[in-house]
Amino acid sequence: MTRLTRRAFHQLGLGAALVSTASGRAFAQAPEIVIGAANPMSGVFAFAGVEGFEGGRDHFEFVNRAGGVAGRRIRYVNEDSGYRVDNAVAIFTRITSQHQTPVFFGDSTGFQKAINPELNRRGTTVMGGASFASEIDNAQAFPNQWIPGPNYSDQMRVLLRYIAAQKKGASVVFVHSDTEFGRDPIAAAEAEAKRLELNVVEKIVTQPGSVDVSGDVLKIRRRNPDFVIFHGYVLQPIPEFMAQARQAGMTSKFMGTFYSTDTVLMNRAGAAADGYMGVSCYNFDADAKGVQVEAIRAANVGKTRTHAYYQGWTNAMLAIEVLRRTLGANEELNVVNMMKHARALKNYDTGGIFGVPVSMVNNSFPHGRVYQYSAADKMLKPASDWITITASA
Amino acid sequence: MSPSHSAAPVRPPAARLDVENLSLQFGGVKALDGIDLHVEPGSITALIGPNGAGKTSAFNAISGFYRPKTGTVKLDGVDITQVPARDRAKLGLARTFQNIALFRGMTVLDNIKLGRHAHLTSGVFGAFLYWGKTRREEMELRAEIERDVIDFLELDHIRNVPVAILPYGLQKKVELARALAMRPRILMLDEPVAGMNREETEDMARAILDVRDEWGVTVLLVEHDMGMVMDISDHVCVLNFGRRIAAGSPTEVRNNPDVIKAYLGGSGDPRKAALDGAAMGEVA
Amino acid sequence: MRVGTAKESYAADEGLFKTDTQKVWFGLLLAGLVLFPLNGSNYWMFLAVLVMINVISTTGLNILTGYTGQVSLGHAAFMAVGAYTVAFFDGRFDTPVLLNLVLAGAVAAGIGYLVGLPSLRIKGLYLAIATLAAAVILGFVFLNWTPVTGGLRGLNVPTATIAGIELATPDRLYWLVMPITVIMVLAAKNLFRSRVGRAFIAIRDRDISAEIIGISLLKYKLMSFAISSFYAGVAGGLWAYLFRVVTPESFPALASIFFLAAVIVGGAGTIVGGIFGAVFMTLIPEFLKLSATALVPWFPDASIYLAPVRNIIFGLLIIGFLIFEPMGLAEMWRRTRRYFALWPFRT
Amino acid sequence: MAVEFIDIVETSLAGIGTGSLMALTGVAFVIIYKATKVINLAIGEMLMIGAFVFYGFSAGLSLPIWASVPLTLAVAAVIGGLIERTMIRPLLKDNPVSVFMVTIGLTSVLIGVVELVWSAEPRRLPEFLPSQPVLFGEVFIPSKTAYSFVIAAAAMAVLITVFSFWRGGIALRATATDRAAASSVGIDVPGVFSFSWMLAAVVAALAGILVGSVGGISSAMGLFGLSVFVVVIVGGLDSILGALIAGLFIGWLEAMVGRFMGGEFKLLATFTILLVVLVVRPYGLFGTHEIERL
Repeated sequence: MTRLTRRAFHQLGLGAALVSTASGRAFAQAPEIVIGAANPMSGVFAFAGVEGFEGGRDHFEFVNRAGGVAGRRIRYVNEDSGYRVDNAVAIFTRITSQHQTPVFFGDSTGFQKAINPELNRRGTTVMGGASFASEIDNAQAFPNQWIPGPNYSDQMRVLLRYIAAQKKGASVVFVHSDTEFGRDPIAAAEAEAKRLELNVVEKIVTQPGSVDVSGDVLKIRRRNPDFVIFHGYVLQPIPEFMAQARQAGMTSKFMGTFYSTDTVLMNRAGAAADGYMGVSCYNFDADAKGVQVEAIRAANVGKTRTHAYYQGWTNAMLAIEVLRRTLGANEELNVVNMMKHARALKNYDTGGIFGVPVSMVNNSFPHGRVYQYSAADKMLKPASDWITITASA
Repeated sequence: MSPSHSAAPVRPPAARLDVENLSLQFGGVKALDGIDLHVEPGSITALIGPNGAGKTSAFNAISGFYRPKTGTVKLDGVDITQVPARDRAKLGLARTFQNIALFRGMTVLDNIKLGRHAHLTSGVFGAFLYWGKTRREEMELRAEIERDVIDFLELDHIRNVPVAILPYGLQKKVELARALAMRPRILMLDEPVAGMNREETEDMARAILDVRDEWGVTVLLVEHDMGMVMDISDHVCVLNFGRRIAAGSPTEVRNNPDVIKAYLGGSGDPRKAALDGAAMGEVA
Repeated sequence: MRVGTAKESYAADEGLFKTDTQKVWFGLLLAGLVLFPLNGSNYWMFLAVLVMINVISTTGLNILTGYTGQVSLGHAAFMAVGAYTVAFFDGRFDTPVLLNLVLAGAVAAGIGYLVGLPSLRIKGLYLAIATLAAAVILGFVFLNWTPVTGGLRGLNVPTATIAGIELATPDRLYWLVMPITVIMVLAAKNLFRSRVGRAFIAIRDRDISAEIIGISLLKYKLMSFAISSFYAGVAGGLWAYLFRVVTPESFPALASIFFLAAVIVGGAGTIVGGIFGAVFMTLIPEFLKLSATALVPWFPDASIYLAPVRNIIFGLLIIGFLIFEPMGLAEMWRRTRRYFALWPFRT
Repeated sequence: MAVEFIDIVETSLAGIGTGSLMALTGVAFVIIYKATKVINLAIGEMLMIGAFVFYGFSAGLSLPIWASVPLTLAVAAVIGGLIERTMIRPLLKDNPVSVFMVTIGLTSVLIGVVELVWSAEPRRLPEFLPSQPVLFGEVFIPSKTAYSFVIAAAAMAVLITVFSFWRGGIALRATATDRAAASSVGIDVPGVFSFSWMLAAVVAALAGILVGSVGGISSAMGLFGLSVFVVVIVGGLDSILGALIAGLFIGWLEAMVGRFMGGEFKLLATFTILLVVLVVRPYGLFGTHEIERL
């Protein structure tokens, strides 16, 4: 094979980099920093993938407008993973074989697990991801990844602590899907409920793709628990579940974790979603102050942005912070140096994105607050203070 | 193509077939009602009768595809009534089908090779490697088939042609070739010349005689072409409505009034000359 | 020119390659496979490894569906069995790579054999639905047999290590996967030169007359199931070494349809068809991605429509080939070859 | 925990409600199989596209229900006819495996079309069924379950009447029994093929509207078809009565398993039943046992 064909190969690959931020080479002298991403721009998670991509993109534009990191501009190279592991691995391999990629954003638990050995072996790329899987929140097994918020177990803990504060010995039902995602925090949540002396009266597992909730509604109708927590859904059965539960005369409060709480999807569900509560680490408060939230508002005049957008933004912000600290210390961009600075994020001021200064524990930021959806105002309103999960007793 | 050509392959001796009191029933319909049939070793025996007389049913019962209600099938005196169809192949019982039952996706050569399947022994691991015993076995098989079957039936110009594109007459011949590859001791042919023209019929008749003479095989056939049956058979057995109505030499059968009646629908006019002529079966 | 080929011996006529031209082509192919890594792109090596894994698996399904005529809707589940087997043995006992791959094939073959058992009583499309049921049940086992399969979290797979060399990247793994692929494809080709392979085709073409000429339907159907699953198992094992993690969601039901599509599009019942199909179906999404990129200037949302368009194209390929070219790409290839073999004497 | 009798009654009724939708979809499958001998793996996706077309009319174009439903059924009939003419008819003379695989390709195409037009996001259909629950004394039945059961039952009553008395239905049954004979008495056999696919698409679309109104719609709702396969295999591929009884049974079984064992066991239970039926009684409870011919 000659050099020519080799170049042709590279060009083919180069052309495949789907969306990148406006380059504007003329201004930058120092080499660009490439940040790669595999986001699900299609498929069931597209609603989150597109928002997540745009959150990252907007943040990098914000950074580039301010002159980049240590004088280097950011180039964001993203491709559609379709929420499939093999696609995402292919994208990772392609982007990292074409560019030096110190940071890469993963799209799913499956991909982030699959690529983990490769990250550790390369030692050149750290990963921020869309997955909040409790398993990834482990600094030994996943030394080169971070979670831009609390893991699913901690999200459940936030909800349960809120419940415990509302009503002593409240009865709770967990409803989760029969997927890796759905089963993730259930054991931890049961333990936490026990510790808080809450009463988990039923756990309901639904099949993936299952659409008939009437049987499950029956199952909990007679118990009429104080709270029902959903986890592992992309909204689908939740509004229907709530509607049928109301018809059945239940008075329970309904709650959910990250992907089960999405303003845009809630708006689509309308009245059926009214009163639904969800946990989030991000600050949706309209008058929140801080450089970052103000930048988000400036970039999105007249638009409602979702969790996933904030998540993409936060991942980008963490990436920039880590790059800035590493380059500032005049250190090479490798995983050891970058993760050292990531783990040094203590009482870190997120510019208003997280309500209070946060610290990285293991790979995540175990903190959040409960919001309640108001169908009348079409927005999530804070229902609790910020709750930080410290190592439980 | 094959370098040496031996005319008369060494074969196991022709078999004797005895069918006694064979009955077969589908639902309430009696397809066969206690028929007897004796096929002498090395003979050509024909099973004839009007449509629906039960000829093919008898064939299917003898080859093991149908389980008879009563009766026995004996090969060289050994009762094989309970032997499953696929194991009868190994005992030397080979047959062709009324509606050609070749493997349409394969070449003529592969179809013929399949006839020998039950006699080969190589297993799946040998097959993957195609080395040693498997290779040897396949080579011997190829040489034998070339010598004994392909040359014998003059099929060498079409050996690598997919059977699906062959004309009808040739397909029938390939089916005969596949049955021969089974090294039969008794060969059962279900309407070997149906739908053939005069020339093809004669060709097939000659092939059947050659098979009997050179291979020393017993032949049992079902056929409507009366001319051909009368020409080549040693023994004829006539069925009607699932019962045997006559048996004997072609001449005896031809003059049997019951047979004439069966064929001519009992019109009372003994036009026995008609039985000498061409296809009779379609009359009934 | 290969208008007529006169053979010296039957051995030559029964050969794996019947003409010198074929031998030359095969030599060139091997040379290409050996030289391919020189392109130097890790991404292309990744794709090459993925393509070859799919070639093995598709060849396996082709043996069952294309040659034996038994439709399986659970092929991906057997790949999963192989992947789990590798993950289990390598992770738990640190057994050698090649042994793990053989075990992956063997365990999958054993389960394939069991799944084939209903073929004693049911056939054709009923059997296809039974394989679907088997895949559902296997999925349940993967999810719930936690001590062995790691439950919903799945298993991590250690790096494949042969003679102290870690095959951690696609360009190294290539040297494990490529020879295995060549060997398994040639073995499949051999299979159909022998009595076992002929029996499979006989069952596909006319199962009742196969029985009459002495072929045990049950035995050979089960054998076909086992062989097909063996191929899937080995492919799944290699997949595990490539992706290094196996979870219950690694092999969704859709993957079984992918392999079925590869068999149909490539050409059911020909070895070269399985290869064409696997290569074609694996590269189509890549091609679509490139096309979408090209469209971005005019149509900025092109990427969002990629997945649905990919689904539609997969489906239309299956339907279109079945209607217009049921023998698949292999037949198109054969026609092209014929055309050039006779060129310039066109027929 | 103790299992209360009323629990069993409520769960059974809810299960039968879902089962009626499986039965209805099963009938759509059987209609196609009877007329054309095609095992239609895409029945779940035909149901899905019906539901999405309905969504398009009722939510997208904001048409009232009384207009959306007939329009949806009409569009479904066109889709069914198109599928038959373009994909099924050219292969009917080939072996059944090819046609079966075409329907596999069809699943992929239909999912792609839905995701292309409506994206993969789950959606809800506008509320059109009465929302007050049905109570029999203590026994509570969710309103949608109750009303969809009533609608499904009415639809099946109409279908059975059609099959028994209307000319078209009789032609379909005749074709199912013997194509050549049907043709010789002047029945337009290709017409019957088209008609059967159109009718099945209409029935599936109706089932889709009901299934979607109960649990929302998404491009993954074709998975409902998996349970429907089990229904038709258990009932017998060519038996409408079989689809009815097996539909109610499988619906009931899934509800009971989901209630008393957990949702993760639902598919396992149904597919185990499927395997048992396949091995013990391959032609289903009411299916015709086809005699093997040489």
